[in-house]
Amino acid sequence: MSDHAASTVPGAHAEENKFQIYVQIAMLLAVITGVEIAVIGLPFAKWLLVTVLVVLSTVKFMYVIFYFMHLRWDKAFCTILFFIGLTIAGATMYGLIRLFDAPESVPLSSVAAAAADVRPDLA
Amino acid sequence: MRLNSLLSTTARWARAALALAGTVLLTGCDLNFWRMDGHQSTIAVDGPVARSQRDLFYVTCWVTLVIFIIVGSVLAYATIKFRARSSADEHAEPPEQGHGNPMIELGLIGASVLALVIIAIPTLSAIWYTHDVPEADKSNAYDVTATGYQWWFRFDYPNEQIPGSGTLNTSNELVIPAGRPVRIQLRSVDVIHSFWIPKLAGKVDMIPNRGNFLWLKADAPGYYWGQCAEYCGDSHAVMRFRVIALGPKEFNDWLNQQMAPARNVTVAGAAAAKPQFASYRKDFKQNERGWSDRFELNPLDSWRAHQEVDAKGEDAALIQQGRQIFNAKSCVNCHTVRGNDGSGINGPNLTHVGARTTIAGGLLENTPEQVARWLRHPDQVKPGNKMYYGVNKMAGYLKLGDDGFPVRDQNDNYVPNITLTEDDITALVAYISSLK
Amino acid sequence: MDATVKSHFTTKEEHAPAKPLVFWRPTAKTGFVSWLTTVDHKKIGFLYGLFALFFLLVGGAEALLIRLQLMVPNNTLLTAQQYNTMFTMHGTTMIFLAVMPLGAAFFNIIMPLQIGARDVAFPRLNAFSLWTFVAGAIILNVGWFLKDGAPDAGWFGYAPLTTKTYNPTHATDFWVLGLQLLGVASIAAALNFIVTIINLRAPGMTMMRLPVFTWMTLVTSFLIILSFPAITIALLEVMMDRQFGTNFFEVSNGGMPILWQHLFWIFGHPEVYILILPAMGIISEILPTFSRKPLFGYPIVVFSGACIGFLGFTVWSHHMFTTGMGTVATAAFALATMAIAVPTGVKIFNWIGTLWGGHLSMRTPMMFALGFIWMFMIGGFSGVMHAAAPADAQQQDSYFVIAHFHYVLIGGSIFALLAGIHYWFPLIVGRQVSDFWGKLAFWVIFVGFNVTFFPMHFLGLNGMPRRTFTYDGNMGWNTANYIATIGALTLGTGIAIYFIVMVYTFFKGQRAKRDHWDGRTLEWSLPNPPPEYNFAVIPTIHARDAYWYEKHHREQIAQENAEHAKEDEAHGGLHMPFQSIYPLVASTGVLIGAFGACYHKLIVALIGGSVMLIGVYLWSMEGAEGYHIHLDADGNIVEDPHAKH
Amino acid sequence: MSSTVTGTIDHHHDHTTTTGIPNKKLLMWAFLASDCMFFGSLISTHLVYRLHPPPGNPVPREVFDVPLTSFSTFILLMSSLMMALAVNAIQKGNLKSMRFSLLTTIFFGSIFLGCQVFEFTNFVHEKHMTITNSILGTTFYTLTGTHGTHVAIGVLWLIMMYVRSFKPADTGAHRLWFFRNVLHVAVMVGFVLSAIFTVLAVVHTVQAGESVGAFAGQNLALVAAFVVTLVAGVILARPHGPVQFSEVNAIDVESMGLYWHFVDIVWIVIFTAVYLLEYL
Ligand code: HEA
Ligand code: HEA
Ligand code: HEC
Ligand code: CUA
Ligand SMILES: [Cu+2]
Repeated sequence: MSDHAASTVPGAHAEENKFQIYVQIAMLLAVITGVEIAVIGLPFAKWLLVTVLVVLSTVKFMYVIFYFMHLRWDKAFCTILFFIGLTIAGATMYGLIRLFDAPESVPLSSVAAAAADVRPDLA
Repeated sequence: MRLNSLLSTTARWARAALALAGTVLLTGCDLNFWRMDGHQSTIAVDGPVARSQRDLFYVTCWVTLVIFIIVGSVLAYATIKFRARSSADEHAEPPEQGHGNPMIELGLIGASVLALVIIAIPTLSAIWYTHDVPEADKSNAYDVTATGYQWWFRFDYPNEQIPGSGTLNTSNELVIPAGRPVRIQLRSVDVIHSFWIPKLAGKVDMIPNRGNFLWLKADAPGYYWGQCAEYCGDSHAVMRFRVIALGPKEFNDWLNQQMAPARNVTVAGAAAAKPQFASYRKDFKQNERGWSDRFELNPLDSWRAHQEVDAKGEDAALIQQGRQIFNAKSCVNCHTVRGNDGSGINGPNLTHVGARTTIAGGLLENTPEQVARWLRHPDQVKPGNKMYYGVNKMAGYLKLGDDGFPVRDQNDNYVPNITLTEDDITALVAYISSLK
Repeated sequence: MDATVKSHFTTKEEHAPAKPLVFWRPTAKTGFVSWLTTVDHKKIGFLYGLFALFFLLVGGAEALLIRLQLMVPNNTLLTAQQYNTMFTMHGTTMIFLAVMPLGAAFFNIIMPLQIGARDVAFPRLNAFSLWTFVAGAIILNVGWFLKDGAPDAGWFGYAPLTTKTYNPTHATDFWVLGLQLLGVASIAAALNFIVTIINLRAPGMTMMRLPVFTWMTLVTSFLIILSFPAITIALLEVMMDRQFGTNFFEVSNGGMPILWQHLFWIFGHPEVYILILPAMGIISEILPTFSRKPLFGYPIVVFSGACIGFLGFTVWSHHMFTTGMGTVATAAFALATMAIAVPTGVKIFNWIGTLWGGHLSMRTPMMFALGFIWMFMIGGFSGVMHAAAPADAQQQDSYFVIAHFHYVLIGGSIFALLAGIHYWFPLIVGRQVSDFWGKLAFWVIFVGFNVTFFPMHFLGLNGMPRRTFTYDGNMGWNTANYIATIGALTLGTGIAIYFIVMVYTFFKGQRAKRDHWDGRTLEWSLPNPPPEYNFAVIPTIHARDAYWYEKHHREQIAQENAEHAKEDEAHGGLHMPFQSIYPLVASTGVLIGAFGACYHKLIVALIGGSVMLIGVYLWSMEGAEGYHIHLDADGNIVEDPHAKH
Repeated sequence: MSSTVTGTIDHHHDHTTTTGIPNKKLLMWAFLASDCMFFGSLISTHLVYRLHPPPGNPVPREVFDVPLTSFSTFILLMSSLMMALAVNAIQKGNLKSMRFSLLTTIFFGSIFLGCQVFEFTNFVHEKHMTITNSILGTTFYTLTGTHGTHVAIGVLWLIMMYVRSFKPADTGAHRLWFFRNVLHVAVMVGFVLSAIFTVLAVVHTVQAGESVGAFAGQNLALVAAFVVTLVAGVILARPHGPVQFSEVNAIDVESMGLYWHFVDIVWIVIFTAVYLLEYL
C-alpha cells in the first residue's frame, strides 16, 4: 500500500553492530559530562565558559537524539518533526528571556532594580 | 423563482429601512452611533500623545479602507459577473479548470507589503514618540506616581514633600499642570489595573512588581475622564478617575492648598447654593438614552467651585461630632486626614476630600447625599468594595476571620464590624464635606 | 495501522482466545453503549459536533444576557459579579467548547474521508480525546450548579487576579483544571490527526494533492501541539500557587504576574489561528466546489496557511502592547504582527481568483463563504489597526477589540463552520437542507451580526472599556449599545432559524443524492451517509481534486478498484477495530482526579489518578484487536459468523 | 499486507503506512516536539526568575550539591544506554537480553528518583529552602519535580512493558495470567519504592553514624518489603512457556525508549542551565 515499496532488503541493518556504538557513545557522554563539571572551576571569562557549557550540552543532546533515539537511521521526517518543535520552543524561550532583559521589564523587586542601576527613571 | 422573490422582498425592506433611517437623522433623533466626541473619545483628543496615536489610527484606517474598497470591488464584481443565473447555468459544462497565476500572486504580495510599509513607518515613529518625553521638553516635565488599588487610584507628587509627613498624595482626582509634559510612574498594590485617560494618552498597565511609565500632556486647562482599562475584579467597571489640568498659577495655588493640613472647622456660617455637577446622577435610571451630560457649569468651573470653602453653611458642632465618629468607628484605620487624625493607607487619603468633584473612584458625585449613600451601603454602590469587605486583614464594615476574609454566622450571614446610625452618617457627611 | 496492530486481528482460522472479563469488548453498533464505546471517527466527530453546538447555544445565551445588560446605561439586570461570570464563561465557552470542538468535529469526520483512510491512526486515543474534552467541559461549567459559582476572572485569567488572595473560591480552580483537561484532550487529538495525515494517506495522495481542508487540519494540529504546552505550564503554575502556596505570581516573594501574560499569549495567539485556519480550510473547499473550478494557486494557499501558522508563534506580545515592554520589543512585535497580513491576504486574493471565471452557484454554503470573505476582511483590517502599537494603546481593552475579534471569530470562524455544516450535511446525514431556509438564516445572521458588532468599533473609539457591567448615560455610548443589543437579538434569531432548520432536516429532510454538490474531493465519492468502513476499496489517487478526476476517468478507476478489492479479500477482508470501554474509563478517572484537585482533596485526586492508570493499563493490555468484514460487489457487508464473539 | 507477521521484521519502516514510519514512532516524535515546548516554558520560567531574583532569595550555589547531581546525571545517562540496548535486543528478538536491559533501566531510573528524593529532603531540612519560602524554591522544585514526575512515569511504563513481556502466547491455557500480570506490576512497583526508601534510610543511618542494629530496628518494615518484593519478583519472572512478545513489539519498546531518552536530554539541559551555570 506504500509508495515507498521495499527499498530495504530484510535484514539490511543487521550488519551494523549498534551495541558497540551505543556503549561508545555512552562513554563519550560520560566524559563530556565530566568535562562540563571540570569547566565550571576554570578561571576563564564567564562568556567563554557559558559558551563552552552550552556547546558541550548541545553536543550531548545531539548525540542522544541522533544515536540513542536513532534519528540518524530513521526517515528524515522524524528529524524534521522534532526539530520543528525544538526550534519553535527554543526560539520562544530565547525571546521570552530576552524580553525580561529590557530595562522596562525588569521587576521592581529584583536585586538589580533595587540597586537602581537598571531603571534610571526610578531613581 | 423563490430566490428572486426573496431578493426583491429584501430590496423592498432595505429601501424602507433606508428611508426610515434618513427621516430619523433629518429630524435630529439621536441615532448617530458613530459619534465619537464623548468624554472618553480617542478621536476628539486634547493632548499631543493622544493626537499622535489618533493620527496613526487614521493612517491605518485610510490604508485599509483603500484596500478594502479595491479588493471589495473586485470581489463584488466577480460575484455578480460570474454568478450562475439559473439552475441550467449551474449545471452547464464546467468552466476552464485554471490553476493560478504566479505573476498576479507576486504582484499582490508586493502591493500588500507596500501597504504595510506605509503603516509601519508612522507606527515606528509613534512608538518612539509616545514612549518618553521628547528630549527638548524633558526639563519642563512634572512627575507624578499613580498607584492602582481595587478599585480606586492613589496619586503621589514626589516633587512635593511635606515636612514631617512625606510625599503629598491624593486620590481619584489627578491634578496636573496644563501645557507641561507629565511623567507618570504606574504602580499597583494588588492586581493588574490600567491607567487610561483617552483624551490625553493611550493606556499603560499598572502591574504589580513592575515599574511602568507613561507620559502625557494636556494642551490647555481642562477636566478629563479616566478609567481603569484592565479587568481587575468585581468593580472594574466603576474604577474611574478624573484628571484636572490647570494653568501654572492655578496649579500652584492648588498645590499650596493640598500641602496644608486638613481644615479643622470651628466656626459656623450660613448655607449657599452649590453648583450641580452631573457626572453621575442617580436619577439616571435605565432607558434614558442619548447625549445627556448637561452641565450647569463647564466641568472645570464645577471643579473650581468645589475648591471654595463655604464656611457659612457649616455646622461646626456637627462637624466636630463627625470627626469623633470618624475616630471611633475605626475609619482612621484605613484613611488619613492629615493634620487631624489617622494614618491609614488602605483607603483613599481624605485630607482634602471635600474639594474633589467625585468620590469612590470617580463613581459618585461629591454631594452630601451621595456621600451619605456611600457611607450607608458601600457594597451596594460599588460591588465587592474593600471598605465594606475589608482589605489586607483590616476590617471594614464586616468582621474578618484570621484568613483575612469576612466571617459568617450560623445563618450564613456576614457579621458586621462597623455599624453607623443615620445620625452618625449625617455627622460624618458634614465632616467629610468640610475637608477642603 | 502498524504491524503490531495487524498481528492481533483475528482471522477466520484463529479460534477466539479465552479472555478475562475485563477484556470484554462491546460489539453493538447501535444504542447508547455503542456511542460511549465507539472508536469510529465519524461517530466521534458527530459527538464532538453535538457537544459543540450545545455549547454554542450556551455561549450564545450568555452573550445575549451580556447584551441585555448593556442595552441601557446603569442597567441592573445582572449584578457585577454575575456579569463578570457571564463574559468569562462566554469567552471560554465559545472558544474552547464551541469553536474548537466544532473544528475537531470536522477534522474527525471529514479529514480521514478526504485522504482515503478507514479511520484515524489511533481510534481509541481519539475516543479518549473526546471524553476528556467532555470531562473538561463538565469541570468548567460545574460551578453554575455549585455554591462557589462559575469562573469570573476573564477568559485569559490574568494573574494575580486568579490567585487565592483575589479569588478565594473554587470557581477559579474549575477554570484552571477545566482548561487543563481541555488542553490534554486537544493535544491528544492533534497528535492523532498529525499521524493520520502523515501516515494514512491513500496511495497516490501526496502532500501536494491533499485537499486544503486537510492541510489546514495538519497546520492547526501543529499549532495545537506546540502552543498548548505553554498554557499547560501557566495553568500548572497558578494551580501550584493556589494549592501549595508557591510564589510564581506571589509578588511579596518576587513573583512576576507579567509572566502569566507571556505564557498565556504564547498559547493565546496561536490559539486564535487554531480557530481560523480550519475555517479557511472549509472556505477553500466550498469556493472551488461552487465555482466548479479548482482552487486558484493551490500551492501558495497551502504555503500561506503554513506561514500563518508559523508566524503565529512570533507575535504573542501584540496582546501586551500596553504592558510597557519598551520600544524595541514593541516595534518588533508590531512589525511581526503586520507581516501576518501578507499570507492572509494571499488567501483572500486566491479565493477571489477561484471565483473569477467560474460558474458560481449561489447556494447557502456559498453565501456563507462569500460572507466569510467580506467579514473576515473587515476583522483582519481592524487587526492591522491593532498591530500599530501606539494606536492600540487607545484600543486595547476597549470595544474596538471586541469588534475586531467578533468579526474574525463570528464573521470568520462561525460563518465558515456554519457553511461547512451546510456543505457536508448531505454527506454526513444523507439529507438535503432547504436552500430557501438556509439563505434566510444566512441573511438574518449576516444583518444581525453587522448590526451588533459594527457599532462597537465606534464605541471603542469613543472610549468604552470592555468587561464593564455598567456605564454612565453621559458618555455618548447609549445609542450604539442599544443598536448592538437589537443586533444581537437578530443574530440570535438567525442562529435559531439555522438550527431549527438543521434539526428538522435531520429527522424529516429530503434524502440527498450521492455527490450532492458535484464535489471535487474524495469524501464525495462515498455513499451518504458513509458506511462504517468508509471505503470499500482504498482508492488510488491520481490528481489534486481526486474525485473530480475519478468522475472524469471512471473506467480506469473501476478497474483499479476491482483489483484492489481482490487483494483485500486475499488478506482476509477489511480490518475493523473493536470498540473499547477503556478510553471512557481513563477519561472518567481524569474527571474524578480533576474534581479532587479542585477541592484540594488528595484522596479523591489519587483515586481519580488510579482509575485513569488502570484504564490506560487495561487499554494497553486489551490490544487493538478487531475483526474482519467482507463486502459483496455492491459494498454490502457479508455476514461472517466468526467476525463477532 | 498479511495479517500474520512472517519473516524478518524491518525495524524502521512499516509498509502499511504512507511514509513507512510506524504510526507509534511518529506519534512519539510529535509528542516529544510538543514536550519541548512544555519543558521550554518551565525552564524559561526558572531562568527568568533566576536572572531577576528578588532580594533574600537563597543563593543557589550555597544550596546545590554538585557531586550528588553529577552522580544522578551519570546514572540517568547509563539508564539511557541500557534503554537503547533494550531496544536493540528486542529488535533482534532477544527477549532475555531485553528483559535484563529493561530491569537495569528501571534500576537506574529508580536510583535517579532516589537521589532526587534525597536532594529534596536535604534541601528542605538542611538548607531550609522550601517550595513556598522563596521564588527559587518554587521554580526549582517545580521544574525538577516535573522532570522527576516524567522519570517516574517512565519507570512505571518500563515496569508495565517488562511485565507485558511475560504475557503468555496462549492466554486460553493460562486462565489466571491476567491477575498474575497485575500482581507482577504491583510487586515491581513495590520493589522500586521500597528500594528507593531503603537506600535513603541507609544513607540516613550512615550520616547519623548509627549502628546496623539501629537501622534494622527503625526500618524493619521497609527492609521486609524490600526482601519480599525482591523474592516475589524473582518468582514471578520464572519462565512459563511461550510468550506473546517478540520483534513485532519492538516498536512499542522503541517508542517507550524515545520517551525515556527525551527525559534524559531534558535533564542534560537542566543540568547545565539550572545547576552548572550557577557556578560561573
Ligand atoms: C479568529 C481569530 C483571530 C484572527 C484570525 C485574528 C487576526 C488578527 N489579529 Fe486578532 N484577536 C483575536 C482573534 C483573531 N485575530 C482575539 C480573540 C483577540 C482578543 C483577545 C482578547 O483580548 O480577549 C485579538 C486581539 C488582537 C490584538 C490585540 C488587541 C489588544 O488587545 O490590544 C491584535 C494586535 O495586534 C490583533 C491583531 C490581529 C492581526 C494583525 C490579525 C491578522 O491575522 C489579520 C490579517 C487579515 C487581513 C489584514 C485581512 C485580509 C488581508 C488583505 C486583503 C491583504 C491586504 C491587507 C493589508 C496589506 C493590510 N488581534
Ligand atoms: C468564537 C467565539 C465567540 C462567539 C461566537 C461570540 C459570540 C457573541 N459574542 Fe462574544 N466574546 C468572545 C468570543 C465569542 N463571542 C470572547 C473570547 C470574548 C471576551 C471574553 C472576555 O472578555 O473574557 C467575548 C466577549 C463579548 C462581549 C464583551 C463583553 C465585555 O467585555 O464586557 C460581548 C458584548 O457584546 C459579546 C457579544 C457576543 C454576541 C452578541 C455574540 C453572538 O454572536 C452570539 C450569537 C449566538 C446566539 C445568540 C445563540 C443563539 C441561541 C439561541 C437563540 C437560543 C438561546 C437559548 C436559550 C436562552 C436557552 N462577546
Ligand atoms: C477597610 C478599610 C476602610 C475602612 C475601615 C473605612 N474605609 Fe473608607 N474607603 C476604603 C476604601 C478601600 C475606599 C475606596 C473604595 C473604592 O472607591 O473602591 C474608601 C473610600 C472612602 C471614601 C471616598 C473617598 C474618595 O476619595 O473617593 C470616603 C468618603 C470614605 N471611604 C469614608 C470612610 C468612613 C467615614 C469610614 C468609617 C465609617 C471609612 N471610610 C472606613 C477603606 C476603608
Ligand atoms: Cu482596575 Cu480595572
Ligand atoms: Cu493575537
